[in-house]
Amino acid sequence: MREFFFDLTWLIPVFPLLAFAFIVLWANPNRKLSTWAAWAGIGLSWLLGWTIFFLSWGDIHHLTPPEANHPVPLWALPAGSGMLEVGFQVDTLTALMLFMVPFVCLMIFIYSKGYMGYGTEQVDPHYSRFFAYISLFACGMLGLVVSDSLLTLFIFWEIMGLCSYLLIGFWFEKRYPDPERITPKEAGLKAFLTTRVGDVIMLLGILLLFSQVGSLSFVDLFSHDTLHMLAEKTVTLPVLGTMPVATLAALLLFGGAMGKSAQFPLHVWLPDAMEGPTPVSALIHAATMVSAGVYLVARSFPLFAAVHGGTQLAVVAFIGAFTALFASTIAVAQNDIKRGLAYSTISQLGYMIAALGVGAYIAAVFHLITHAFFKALLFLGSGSVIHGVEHGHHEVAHGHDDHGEEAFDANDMMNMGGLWSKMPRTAWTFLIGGGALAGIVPLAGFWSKDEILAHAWHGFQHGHDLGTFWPFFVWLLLTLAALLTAFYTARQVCLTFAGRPRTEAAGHAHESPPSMTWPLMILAFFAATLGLFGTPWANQFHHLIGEAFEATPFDPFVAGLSTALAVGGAAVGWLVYGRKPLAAGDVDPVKRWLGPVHTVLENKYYVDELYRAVFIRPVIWLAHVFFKFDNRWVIDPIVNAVGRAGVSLAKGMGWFDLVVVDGLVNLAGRAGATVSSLSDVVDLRFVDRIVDGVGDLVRAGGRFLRPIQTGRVQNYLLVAVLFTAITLLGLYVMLPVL
Amino acid sequence: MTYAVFILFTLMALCGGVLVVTQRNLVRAATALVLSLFGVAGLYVLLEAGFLAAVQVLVYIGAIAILIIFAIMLTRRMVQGDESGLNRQWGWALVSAVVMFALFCYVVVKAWPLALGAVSAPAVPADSTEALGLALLDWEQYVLPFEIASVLLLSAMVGAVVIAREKHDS
Amino acid sequence: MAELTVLQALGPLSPQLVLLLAALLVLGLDLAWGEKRRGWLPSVALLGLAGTIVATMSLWGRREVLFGGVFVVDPSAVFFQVIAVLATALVILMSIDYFEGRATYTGEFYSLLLVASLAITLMAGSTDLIMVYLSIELLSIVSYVLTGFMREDRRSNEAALKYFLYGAAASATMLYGMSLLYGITGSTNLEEMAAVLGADAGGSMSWVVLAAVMLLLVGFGFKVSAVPFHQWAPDVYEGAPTPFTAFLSVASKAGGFAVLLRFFLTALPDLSVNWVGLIAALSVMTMTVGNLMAIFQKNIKRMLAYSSIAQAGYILIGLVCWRHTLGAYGGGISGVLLYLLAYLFTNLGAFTVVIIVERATGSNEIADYAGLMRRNPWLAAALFVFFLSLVGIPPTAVFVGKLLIFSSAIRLGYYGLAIIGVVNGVISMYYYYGVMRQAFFLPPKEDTPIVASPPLAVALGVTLVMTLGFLVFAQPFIQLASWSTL
Amino acid sequence: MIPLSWYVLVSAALFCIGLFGVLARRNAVAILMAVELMLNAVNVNLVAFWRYGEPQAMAGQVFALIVFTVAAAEAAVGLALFIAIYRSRDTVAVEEIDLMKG
Repeated sequence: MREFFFDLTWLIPVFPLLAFAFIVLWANPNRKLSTWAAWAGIGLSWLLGWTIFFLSWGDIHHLTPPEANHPVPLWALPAGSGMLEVGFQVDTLTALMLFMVPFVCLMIFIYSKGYMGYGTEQVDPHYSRFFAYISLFACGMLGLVVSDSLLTLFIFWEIMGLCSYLLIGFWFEKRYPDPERITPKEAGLKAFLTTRVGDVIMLLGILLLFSQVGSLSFVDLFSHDTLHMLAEKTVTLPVLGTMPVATLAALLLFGGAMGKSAQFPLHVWLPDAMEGPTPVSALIHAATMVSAGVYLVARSFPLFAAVHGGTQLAVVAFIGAFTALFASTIAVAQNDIKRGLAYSTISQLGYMIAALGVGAYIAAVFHLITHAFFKALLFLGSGSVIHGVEHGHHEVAHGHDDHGEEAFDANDMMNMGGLWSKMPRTAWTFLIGGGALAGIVPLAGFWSKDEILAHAWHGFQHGHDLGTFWPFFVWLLLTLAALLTAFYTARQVCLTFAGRPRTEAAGHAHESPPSMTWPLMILAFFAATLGLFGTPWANQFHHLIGEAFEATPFDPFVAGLSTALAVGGAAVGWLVYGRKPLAAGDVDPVKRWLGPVHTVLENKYYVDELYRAVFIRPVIWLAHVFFKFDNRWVIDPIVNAVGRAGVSLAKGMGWFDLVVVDGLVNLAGRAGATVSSLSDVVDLRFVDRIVDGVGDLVRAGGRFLRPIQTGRVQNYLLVAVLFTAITLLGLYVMLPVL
Repeated sequence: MTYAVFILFTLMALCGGVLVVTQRNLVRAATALVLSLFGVAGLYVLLEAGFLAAVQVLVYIGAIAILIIFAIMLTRRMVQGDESGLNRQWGWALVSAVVMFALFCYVVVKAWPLALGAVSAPAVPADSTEALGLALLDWEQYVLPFEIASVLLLSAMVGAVVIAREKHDS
Repeated sequence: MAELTVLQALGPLSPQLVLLLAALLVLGLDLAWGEKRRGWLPSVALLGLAGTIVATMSLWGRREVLFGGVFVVDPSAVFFQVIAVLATALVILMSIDYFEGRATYTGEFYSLLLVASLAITLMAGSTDLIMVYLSIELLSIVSYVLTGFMREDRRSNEAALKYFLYGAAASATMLYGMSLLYGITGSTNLEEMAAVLGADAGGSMSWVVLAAVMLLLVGFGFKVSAVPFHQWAPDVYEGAPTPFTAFLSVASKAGGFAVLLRFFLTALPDLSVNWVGLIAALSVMTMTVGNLMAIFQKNIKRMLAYSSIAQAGYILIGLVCWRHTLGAYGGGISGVLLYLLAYLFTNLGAFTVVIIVERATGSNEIADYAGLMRRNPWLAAALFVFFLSLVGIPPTAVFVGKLLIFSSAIRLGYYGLAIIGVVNGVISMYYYYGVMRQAFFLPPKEDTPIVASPPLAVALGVTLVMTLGFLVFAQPFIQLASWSTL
Repeated sequence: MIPLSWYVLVSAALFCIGLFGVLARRNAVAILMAVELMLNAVNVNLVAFWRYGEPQAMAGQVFALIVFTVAAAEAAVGLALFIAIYRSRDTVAVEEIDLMKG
């Protein structure tokens, strides 16, 4: 019975894939059929996923890692004498992910029907396409969790990357009157490019592992002998020096995780990913995309832990803890409800990553699961709010001749307020989600977050592989972040729901349709209760994930402190925003108190701007230099040079003068102009620039070469002959040395 | 004596060659090509490859040179132009040809010394033409290239016809 | 006894014989049938190719030395035969409607295409300089003709002229290198050459060998379009009839690689210090220049030409890592083979889309891909998939090749090559994205839907399925490549 | 007998003359003639190496014969191409044939 279902695991990603294919091939014109196909696909995955989860729950010892992972090869790629097997496996981590991913996806899918306006006048023109894309997205994530090798994992990883591009840019025709504001199309591109940076690093890690081990299957990679070998063997790299292969590989893989899980400094794409439809944000933030990065680190945790006290874990701990605090400070100053949540996601992901860094494996996975539920809830809730306000705005606009259509931003919390009575179901579910995020006892987030803090504190108190500094560092930063988290959550809840409506649109908001509120209520139930499975006294998660990992003892100090901070933070939030809710036109009190600091936070520490100044601007500048150089100097170089070779020396001198001196003068002028224009970096747009800047440089390279392609075949031959002659000459000069 | 003959043929081949690449008038260039090919045929004789020399005279000079002259006639307006026969990059072409020649000389002299003394080589079998024929038909030698060469000629023929035939409009 | 020998020798040669017969048959039927039944000729040619595949199957995994060492049959030769035949079959499918109203003499086109395919199968098994030269020339001469096949088209015959002049000079240069090699080793057979060169302990021959290798590289580099011997390619690709451009970009290139691998790994393995660095340098130049130049192109055939040049650069990394074949985890040579196969499906697929669009719009300008999504979403999606594969995004076909090649580079410590390769992959996204932007985001110039004719649809389907499901469907070839110990 | 290197040097000279012609002549027919010079240079090499190597083994001569064949085929195709191009543009000056570039 159990074996039977386990052997069917590979079907889990296939169902949504079939739904995708079905919608694309047949159902596209029919919205109803598309909806049902997508629902059926993810629904079947959910049923099978939960079957497998509960079967493993019943007999967890059968699944203790790593020997009993039961990878089942579906096909193989023999390469030399090594094998690249492609298959699936079920172990406790997979089973746990199968509990969370398909269920949360299902909720989001159901919610999407209402959100995309099914059956209303405002139905999205690409309604069916949306369901096709999210099905493929779900397929990517589900495939990723059932993979038995890094190769398959990477394949699904990239499928997800692709879908994120398609989905974030789903409203690719959207333009804003404000040219500074990023459009969905640009946001999609930014997400794709930024995560791609991580992916390239990760690919190098995969290649490194493959070249060292000759296999990419988890069982082979994480076997005792392999890990030992990887930890013993060292590589020497320029700049970085000598390090064990395991460390290097782990760091490279972590590069991929940083991109996907939006860790500093690759976090910049995630807030802009809010440009996508809200269900997509929920998918990306909760169930799929960003979890993938944490999942990757959790999955390859044995590799990270292979070298005791190695740099890799310190890096992971630092990046995670720093990101957690960094993002939570930004979240305090965001007025866009979704952006606030986005920074909260980055921060929570930082928790998980930091937890993995200090070895709190169980706590990290636990937090991954609980976070998925309450963050999906919060996103869907915010979507419901936005949906409500937008509809209210439409009603108002109908009465008032469409004035100010463009200027109104339904995402801005300053345009909300007083929605508690208008949207009661959304409101109380959002409150539960917020409570879970803030870590209020006994909601889910409290237990998982507490476990992370307790583990770090324990490491500090009782010693750790990494010494005592890193655990303390992690504990301190995460505790501070917890305070901020509670504060900004309370701020959000109050700004959105408390008081009176600050705009007419908010005043006319209505509760969303049942297909949207039901998923909220179901998720709220889980967000409230899930933590009880991981209480320190009866830690079922520990039991499930594997008793191989050390349990974290309950620490009343940590629990007490974090509870106090959570309640305190929330209380402060309520005092500032809830006791006397803001009225229309009021300035955010925090903004008054913090002054310039608030501006910095509002602008996200100017990281985007920094990137522009440090990476983009120089690239553009170089490109300009290149262009200039090239225009003057290399047009038809060979032909020109040949032509010139015949003319007199005097003429040649004139030519030298013309080209070199003139070129230098121009170059200097250009450089001066560039430096002077460096001051207005801020007005340049990130995405345009990253594409155009890098592109310009690359194009300049191409342009440099292009005049050689004269269209005259004898020029081509001359190039070949000259190359041959020069190479031969060079080789003959060097040959006696060699 | 052999030296004198060698030098004669060499001069024929090289001077012919130089004329081929410098003569503006294509008909003269083609004539020079024939001269050069004769020189090369003479070198074959010196090298005791009589059959190849014969083939050179009959096939090469007979066929290729005629073919080329034929083409010149077809495109004859070129011949009367006033412009130079060389293109704009001839200077670089000269440089690279000279550099290549220098490189080759260096390599050749390093590998095969310029010894003027007693040079000997194994005797050529009396029936070398027959041996050549046998080699081309021998199952263990070059029958495959021989057959492929005929495929090549056939394809070239078909191709040339396809490309060069007058436009036939239906 | 004698007859038996003949049969024994002809057995392993049966794919070539079938191809030759098919070529002659098409030529003969073209003359015999006249205008009316000419439509059947592609089917005859395809039938011949099917026969060739059957004959090739019988050689699966065999190793034979034929004609006293002039020609061999071994897994890698068989692999290249498969590539040649598959490419030819797909190209025939792509050409069926292409020449309508563009050229007469289609019978000759198919016949000569089969001869080109024959030439590639010969290149794959040649182990004697004479055969190497002859088979390269057979391919070249047929290619000149096929490039200039649309005689009334100025671009077509300009392309043919350039191809011819470049090819003639390059092959004469290569031939000079071959003559030097023959002179220094006293043999034209690659194995015997390797023995002589291996015995040359003092390295006294290395001066000549180096010159010869460099000259040979001119010819081989011309065939695989490696920088700086690549410059003919964009012009020729642009001007040639599009189906034949597709053939040049995959099959002809594969043939070049067949010869390159055979020559370097059979004749020169012991001189590796001398040529590996050279190949690595060529590889870096080829990748980088190809990708940089592709960015500028406004004509999709030219863009694909440069992209194809860049791909040759990646493949050359595999040759650099040739030592990786023995006793290790995939890599080098099997990587090259699988890369070429993956590239075959991907690039022929891309060219199929190009042909479909060309037939509908009469243009190859990238600007005319605007709104392709609206005019035929299938085409746009397929092109997207092919481009993903060309970039090397999993799970598409070329990813497999890149994985094998780059991982062997890393294993052998060529970190620089691997990183340059990966970075180049990122650069290449830029110009593929340019086409995708047109296809998906810009409005179409006209609204008429684009329809693919049945043969083109078949070609598109096959290439699409193979590009997406390479890991699954290419299992037998993957197996074959892993046997290759070339 | 004449030393082998003399022949090889003559051949190298002939080859480089041909190379120059290929790179420098304007007229396509002239370029083809220069290519013929290069091929002849190769043949001089092949025959000389055959003579001074092992005259019993005919590899060099066979190779030379094959080169003849290929040269003939190449000339035929080349001239056909020239005629086609001349028809459409009235010129065979290679420099002027640069419709496609960049």
